[in-house]
Amino acid sequence: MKLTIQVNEGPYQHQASDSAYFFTKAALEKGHEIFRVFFYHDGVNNGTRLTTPPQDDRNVVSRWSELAAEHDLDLVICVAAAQRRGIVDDGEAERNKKDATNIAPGFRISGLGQLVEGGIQSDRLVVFGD
Amino acid sequence: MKLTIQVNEGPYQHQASDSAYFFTKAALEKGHEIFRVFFYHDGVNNGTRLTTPPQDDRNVVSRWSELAAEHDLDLVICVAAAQRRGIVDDGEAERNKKDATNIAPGFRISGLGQLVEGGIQSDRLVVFGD
Amino acid sequence: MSETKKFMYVNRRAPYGTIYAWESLEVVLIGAAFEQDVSLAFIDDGVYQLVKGQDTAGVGMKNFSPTYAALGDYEVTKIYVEKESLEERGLTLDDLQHLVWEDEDDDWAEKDSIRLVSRAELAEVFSGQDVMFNF
Amino acid sequence: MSETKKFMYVNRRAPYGTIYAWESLEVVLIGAAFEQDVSLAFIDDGVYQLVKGQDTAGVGMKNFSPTYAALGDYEVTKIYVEKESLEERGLTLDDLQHLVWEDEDDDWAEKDSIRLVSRAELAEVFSGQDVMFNF
Amino acid sequence: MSILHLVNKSPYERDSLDTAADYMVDGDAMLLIEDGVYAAMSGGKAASKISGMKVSVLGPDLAARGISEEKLVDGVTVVDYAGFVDLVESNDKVQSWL
Amino acid sequence: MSILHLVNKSPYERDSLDTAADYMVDGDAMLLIEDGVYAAMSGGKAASKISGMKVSVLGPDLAARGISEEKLVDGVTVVDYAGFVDLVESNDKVQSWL
Repeated sequence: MKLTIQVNEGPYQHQASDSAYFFTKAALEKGHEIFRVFFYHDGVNNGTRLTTPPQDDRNVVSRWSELAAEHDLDLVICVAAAQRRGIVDDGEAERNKKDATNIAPGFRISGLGQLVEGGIQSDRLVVFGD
Repeated sequence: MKLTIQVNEGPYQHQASDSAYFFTKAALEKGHEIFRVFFYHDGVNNGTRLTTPPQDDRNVVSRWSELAAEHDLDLVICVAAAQRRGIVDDGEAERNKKDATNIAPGFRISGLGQLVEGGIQSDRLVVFGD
Repeated sequence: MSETKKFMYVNRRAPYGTIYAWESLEVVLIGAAFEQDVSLAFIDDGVYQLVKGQDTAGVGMKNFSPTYAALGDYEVTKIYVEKESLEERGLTLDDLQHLVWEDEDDDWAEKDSIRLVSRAELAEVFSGQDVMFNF
Repeated sequence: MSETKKFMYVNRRAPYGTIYAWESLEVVLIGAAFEQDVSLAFIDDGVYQLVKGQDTAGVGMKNFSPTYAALGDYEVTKIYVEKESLEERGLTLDDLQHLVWEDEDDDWAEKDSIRLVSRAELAEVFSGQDVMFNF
Repeated sequence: MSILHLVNKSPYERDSLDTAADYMVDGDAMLLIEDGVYAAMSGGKAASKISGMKVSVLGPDLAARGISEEKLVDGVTVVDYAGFVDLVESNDKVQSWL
Repeated sequence: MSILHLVNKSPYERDSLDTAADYMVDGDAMLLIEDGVYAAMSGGKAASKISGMKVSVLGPDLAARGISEEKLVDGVTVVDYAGFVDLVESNDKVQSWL
């Protein structure tokens, strides 16, 4: 089956991103196709490379980056939600005159249409949040 | 009276930061002293200068920065919470080998002891969160 | 996969306390361009989103409630409001905005968008959907 | 202002679903260095924090529950657990960790840290506090 | 020493108002803010949870949600942010039921 | 078309389990994850809300919270993340009661 995953909360504060990660990993291991992982609301905060979690804790952000690299996942951060919360790539930095970027490897910023398309193109949409 | 304000949620997702801002402003207008505003949990995300909210919406981050400039407020971001969530100043960037910073003007990163000290030194602690 | 899907947006949160209501509406507006068969459901605290007379001047936030009245123009015409949730909160349809759409197949007659349904009826509507969006 | 204040940390959230429980504990540990008169209260879902036998291997998160047993070493010896919250959840003290501290004024005798109190009793304890920390 | 009990969540969504109400003792006060204000609407099932108690609501949060003051439970007082500050001052401490 | 109802919050803190349970119709299934798993503990007041329904719980979330499988309400099935994926596949769609 073809899946789109939606993540509504950032790393660490809520378990949502952890649950979504383990679900996505399990789906891949079973041979399912992940059409897209869409980060919405505070979920966009999963896409910052600036986190430094404690040594004895998991690294939520780099775990997503690594899973994306391994399985060629499409990790999409909602642009409107990202602008409100300060997740920036090169294009956004230029457009909004920001002096830094913080996006993590494997993530890209795009529009809400990517979520709607996920709903249309996938067999299932699974939403993780607060 | 002397007040310490604690903010537990980031900008936009929850009203907590808005409520804390208007409460702090009203306390200042009444002549009370704000000993400190302490940003904890996802509250640290109020301290990123990378946000670009829509033109027709308030700017939660710069509102805090401006209030701090006007009243010489001590806006403290918890370092442990900030590391988990990717809020970085020059010192943190150097210490954790990050290639960018995102802290907003008027905010500083420090330890949890600053919250405890707020509890000791202030007449009231008021907590805003989810 | 190219045929039209039935999209149901389920709204269960009050406005302003959290951003979910507003960012849900943003998906609905963007999604309208994709010409799917769209419905919205307001359950539990979600019914508060439609309460009329919202005035956000004092909290410094954008008042997005007028957007609901524009949904008809986006061809979003099926808005389910759950009766039990309204009643529990002491609300009636009169407390909510009057949402309408114009039916081009009926000489642009103005028709009500809101469908007041029981929990059991809405559960049946859910059964017939293809994709649930949750806010 | 230099005298000791009574600090009450109120914990109402379950562990792991959100980080509040763990980041609350981090404040308590740091705060111990300030030598205030510290108490912890576990109410509502907060009582789940103390349930024994937590094993987080399958969710990839750090198991912080052993830290509660170390609180005695930080001279945090007053841990209030609310009876009504336990009962509502079908829990008894036997389901929770056995938390103790050593009383240096009583030849280092090991004493229980957990005080099982009713909601009404805990409300009285709250009345006597100087500062409430809320998680 | 009196407590100002702060409730910011809808009584229909969360358990915080229930617990806060149980913890109110003589001399304490309660302030409803953000989505907490819904508890003060007469006609709602949650209204009974605060009847007879010393309860205030934050006016700007009421207005944002379209609740006119006539719809409030009898005895509930409306305050603005300045009144919120005064409540914090007139009670000895604040307990936020997050 | 069957729905998998996903509940991730404690039934003591939120209203989501109540609503999800009301929306279960014949053929639907429910999966409790994260803090939602507390609903499946026998002896708790919330246990009655799921009795007689087709309910699964996520094992890793149970273990994290120190709930042994003997403490579960009768008839509740324990699944791992792979089983979670299977539940998503075997139902026609997913409704997350956030």
